[in-house]
Amino acid sequence: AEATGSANKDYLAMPSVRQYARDQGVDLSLVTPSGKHGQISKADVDSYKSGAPAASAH
Amino acid sequence: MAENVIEKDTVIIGSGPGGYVAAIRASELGQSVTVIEKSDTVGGVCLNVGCVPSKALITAGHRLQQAKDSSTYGITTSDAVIDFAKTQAWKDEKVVARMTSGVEMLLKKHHVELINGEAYLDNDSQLRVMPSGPRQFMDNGGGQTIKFKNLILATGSRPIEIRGFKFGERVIDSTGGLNLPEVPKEFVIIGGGYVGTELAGAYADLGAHVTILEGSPQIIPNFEKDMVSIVKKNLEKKGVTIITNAMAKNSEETDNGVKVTYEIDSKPTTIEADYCMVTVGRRPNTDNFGLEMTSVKTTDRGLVEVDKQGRTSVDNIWAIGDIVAGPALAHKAFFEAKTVAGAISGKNTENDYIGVPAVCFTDPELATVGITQTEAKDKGIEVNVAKFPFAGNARAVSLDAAEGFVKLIADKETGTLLGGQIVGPGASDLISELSVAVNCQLNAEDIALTIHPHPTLGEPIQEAADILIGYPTHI
Amino acid sequence: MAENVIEKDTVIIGSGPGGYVAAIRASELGQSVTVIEKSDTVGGVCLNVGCVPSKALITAGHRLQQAKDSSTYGITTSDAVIDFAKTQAWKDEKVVARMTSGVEMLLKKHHVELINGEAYLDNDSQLRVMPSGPRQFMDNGGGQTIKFKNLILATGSRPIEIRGFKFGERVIDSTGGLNLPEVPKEFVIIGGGYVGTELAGAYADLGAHVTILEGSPQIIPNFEKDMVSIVKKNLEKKGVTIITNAMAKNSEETDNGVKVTYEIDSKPTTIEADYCMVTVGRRPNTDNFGLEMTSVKTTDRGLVEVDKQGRTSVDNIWAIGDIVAGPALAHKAFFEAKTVAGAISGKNTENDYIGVPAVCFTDPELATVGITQTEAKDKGIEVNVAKFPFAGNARAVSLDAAEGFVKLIADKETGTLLGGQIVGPGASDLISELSVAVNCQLNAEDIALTIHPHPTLGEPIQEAADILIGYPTHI
Ligand SMILES: Cc1cc2nc3c(=O)[nH]c(=O)nc-3n(C[C@H](O)[C@H](O)[C@H](O)COP(=O)(O)OP(=O)(O)OC[C@H]3O[C@@H](n4cnc5c(N)ncnc54)[C@H](O)[C@@H]3O)c2cc1C
Ligand SMILES: Cc1cc2nc3c(=O)[nH]c(=O)nc-3n(C[C@H](O)[C@H](O)[C@H](O)COP(=O)(O)OP(=O)(O)OC[C@H]3O[C@@H](n4cnc5c(N)ncnc54)[C@H](O)[C@@H]3O)c2cc1C
Repeated sequence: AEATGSANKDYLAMPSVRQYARDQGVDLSLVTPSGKHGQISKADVDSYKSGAPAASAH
Repeated sequence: MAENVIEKDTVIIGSGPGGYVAAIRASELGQSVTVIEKSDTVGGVCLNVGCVPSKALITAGHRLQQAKDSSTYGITTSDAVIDFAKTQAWKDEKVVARMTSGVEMLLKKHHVELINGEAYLDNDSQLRVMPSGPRQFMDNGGGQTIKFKNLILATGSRPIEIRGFKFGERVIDSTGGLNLPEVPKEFVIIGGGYVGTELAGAYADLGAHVTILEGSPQIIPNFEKDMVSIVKKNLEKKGVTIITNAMAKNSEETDNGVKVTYEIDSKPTTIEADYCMVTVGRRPNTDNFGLEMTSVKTTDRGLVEVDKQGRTSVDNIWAIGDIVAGPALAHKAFFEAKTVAGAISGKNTENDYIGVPAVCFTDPELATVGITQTEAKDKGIEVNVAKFPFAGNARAVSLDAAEGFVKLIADKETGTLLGGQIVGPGASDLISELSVAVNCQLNAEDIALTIHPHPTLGEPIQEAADILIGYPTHI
Repeated sequence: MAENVIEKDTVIIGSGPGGYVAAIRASELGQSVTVIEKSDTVGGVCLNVGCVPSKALITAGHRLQQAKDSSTYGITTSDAVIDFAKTQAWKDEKVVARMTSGVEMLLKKHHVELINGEAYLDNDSQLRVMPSGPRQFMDNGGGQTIKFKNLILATGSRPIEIRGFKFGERVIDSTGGLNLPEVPKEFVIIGGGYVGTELAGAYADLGAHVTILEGSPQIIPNFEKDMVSIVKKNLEKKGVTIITNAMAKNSEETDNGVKVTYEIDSKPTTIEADYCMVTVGRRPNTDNFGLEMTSVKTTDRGLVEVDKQGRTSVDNIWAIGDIVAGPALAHKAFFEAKTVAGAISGKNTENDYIGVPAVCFTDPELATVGITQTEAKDKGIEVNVAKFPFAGNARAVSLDAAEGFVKLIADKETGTLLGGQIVGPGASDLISELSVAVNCQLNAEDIALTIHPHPTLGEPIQEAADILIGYPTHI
């Protein structure tokens, strides 16, 4: 049977953030995550784009 | 023959889960859409002869069993009798027709043009539609030529026929199996994949003695052994005979039945049955509508090669559903359909899902999303695995359905949920939460810290997450 | 009387969902734990006379109805008969006893000391345990004095008695309602909250004529009107008489029944019944075990005041479950139990959940998490609301259970999911996904882009999310 899953370990992001990154032309593997477990947020994508350091985890 | 060429914007071949959802989404995104469907009804395999009718028969089987025996609860029942013609009429009229006419209405509502006919490709930008089915409305024999701006291929798949088992009156495919005029006394099913096994359970519930002949050592081989063994035990309790490592050799139709010969270790055995259903797999419909006239590339397995957006090797031709790689499932087709519709409309959509859930409507149900423990091992991913049994779940016990478990697979280092499997009551509905967990790349801790209501079948998911974070609760 | 004081580390009063889960988690975190329970069995209201037995009766009611009529599927059944004593025995032995003995084993496994007795507080650091129940094992009449380092109050709640309806043989509380020796012919239920309405449905299924007397204009008032109206219709189809805006005035026990008088607009009516169950609410057990001897502060509603960690106004006394603010539900108690166990063990745990899901096991089931449309309006939060009906869901149709809908509430600006409500088949199991969505603060787009398997009851959630992102699919 076909494999039904992959294990993406390059970065962690929600589907909406993955879509946002594509819209912004940002490669998520270059973005510094701010989420506790390494989740990349939309804000992280924005920070990366504007060259600012990633928002710190809270 | 009049060479009367019509020009169309976005053309879709096939109105199955891939085709009709692509049509709806593309229309919502501003495309002018034409769907070509050769069959009399829309909805493809899934609605007409797949997902939907199979689940109706499974329901009827459950209800018959429940009507026959509810003694656990102190209920005495006298004989329950099934009139299978009525069951079939319910399935056809109240379930299948309701869903297909619903889809037809949706297409209308979205101003999708529906052409009833069979499409043949001429080249990378043109096809012809040949009349087909009873609702023929094109009477120029040679077909109507259509030039398209974008073309989405969603032609689906069809059952594989094997040597020695030519489909006929008594040797049938899954479509035949769904439309039997009576409940067979003896029913042989060749191929214990999910389609064969689901229908084995349904017909056993409905009163048939079912024999499954499976070539590999295990039925439903895309699920792990510890899950399938529970289903196997239940099938045997229903009286199903499961014969694994069996090679189906040939069949012989008799006056009112069929003789089926199979071999184990080259030793032949012949059994007699009323019907023999062959469900050994399906092949993509890529060889029967002129695809070879285009520059669209296919793999050696006959699948259409596409990129992350669903684009084929021809820039304005796209492909979705059973004819592209990945599990041949309706919801995978839904997703790809939305992606392609977006891509055609200039959006940055991508088939970037992390896991496609898969469900098998056995007793109890099986469901999976993301990777399994075995796949993690094969891929060299270090994981933590947690298993919580429904036996420890109050809701399952109160339903007298406490067989099975939830298994969660998390990355060992980070705790990210990479996969989950469920065998047990409500598995088909519970798996969605795990699909969210895996596709949103949630952490085991996120699930452990999310309140799951009590008493519900969803609690074992939280319990398994509790185990993963090191603090088991009800185990 | 020998003043024999024992010193204990962490003491918990009550072994309900709050108490026993706190015990397990505290033990896992290295605490030495003692649970004091006055009742003969562990598990509290929930396992003994609440969540669990009620669900068993509901199951039995469903099974009886199914055994009586499955004609939709072409199945003819003859009379199904229920032996209610057997039903009760199944509920008590196979469901309740199984779960309570499971919890007892869990406590043992986690080396939790269980003392069977009734606790009375002496002051902020000391309590006495008085013997109670048949398993008395302390024979010093005045009780055993215990000095505790930490104390967790988990004493739960009890039914409210109202004027004119003194509990007796024919006027009963929910515990009596769960343990009736026979299915009443006429059953009056005062209070159409979730407890009353769940049991109304169960007993109607089991053959009773049920009358609900509800003081407010709507039964199950914590769910929205569009959801409850579906349940109401179904109750009426079962033959339940629902009388709203009705003030229960008084009761009079007769030889083999009870006369119940209620008023609507001050006009009295008297009805006769075999039993009258009063389920108008519950009050916290904070007035009956010496809490007033401590400095623990309570509210005017008798709830214990606690901070985000569950700490009372006394530093080493904590409180969880039905005696603190928030919905009186078992899974809220579970969560608070884990938080307190963590806090005592020096962890930075907090009751920081965003939404506590709530479920009502009616036909169809009701479930909610986070805010409703009405609450958003009241709070002045601008939201988008999407509703998808089960009528458009193939799985629901194939189960002949296509009533109801999923409703999602998202922040208008950001799309963050703030709440979700489900009325329909499997609502109790489907709500967990929405609890994840709300508590993990997912976006509607995350749910829309997560593949939900087909055909399952979970799909309407994705469909509603599709609506929220502006691209409805099957609607
Ligand atoms: C018995 C059975 C049970 C199943 N159960 C499930 C299940 O529970 N869950 C699940 O996810 N999946 C299930 N599947 C699989 C599911 O049905 C398929 O994955 C799904 O239908 C694929 O969708 P599709 O759009 O790719 O193609 P299809 O559904 O195969 O639709 C293709 C359509 O294209 C039309 N077509 C083909 N060629 C042409 C042409 N040249 N011109 C015009 N029209 C054409 C066909 O008539 C057809 O309507 C089941 C399948 C079977 C057989
Ligand atoms: C009919 C019914 C149905 C319900 N259905 C559901 C449902 O489906 N889902 C849901 O989430 N909730 C349901 N509930 C509510 C649920 O049962 C309560 O929220 C839950 O039990 C509260 O847990 P707790 O630990 O706070 O207290 P309790 O469960 O009330 O436990 C308190 C325990 O403390 C003991 N105790 C009290 N005082 C003392 C003392 N001084 N010394 C020693 N022991 C003492 C009591 O004997 C008891 O065992 C239902 C309730 C009822 C009545």
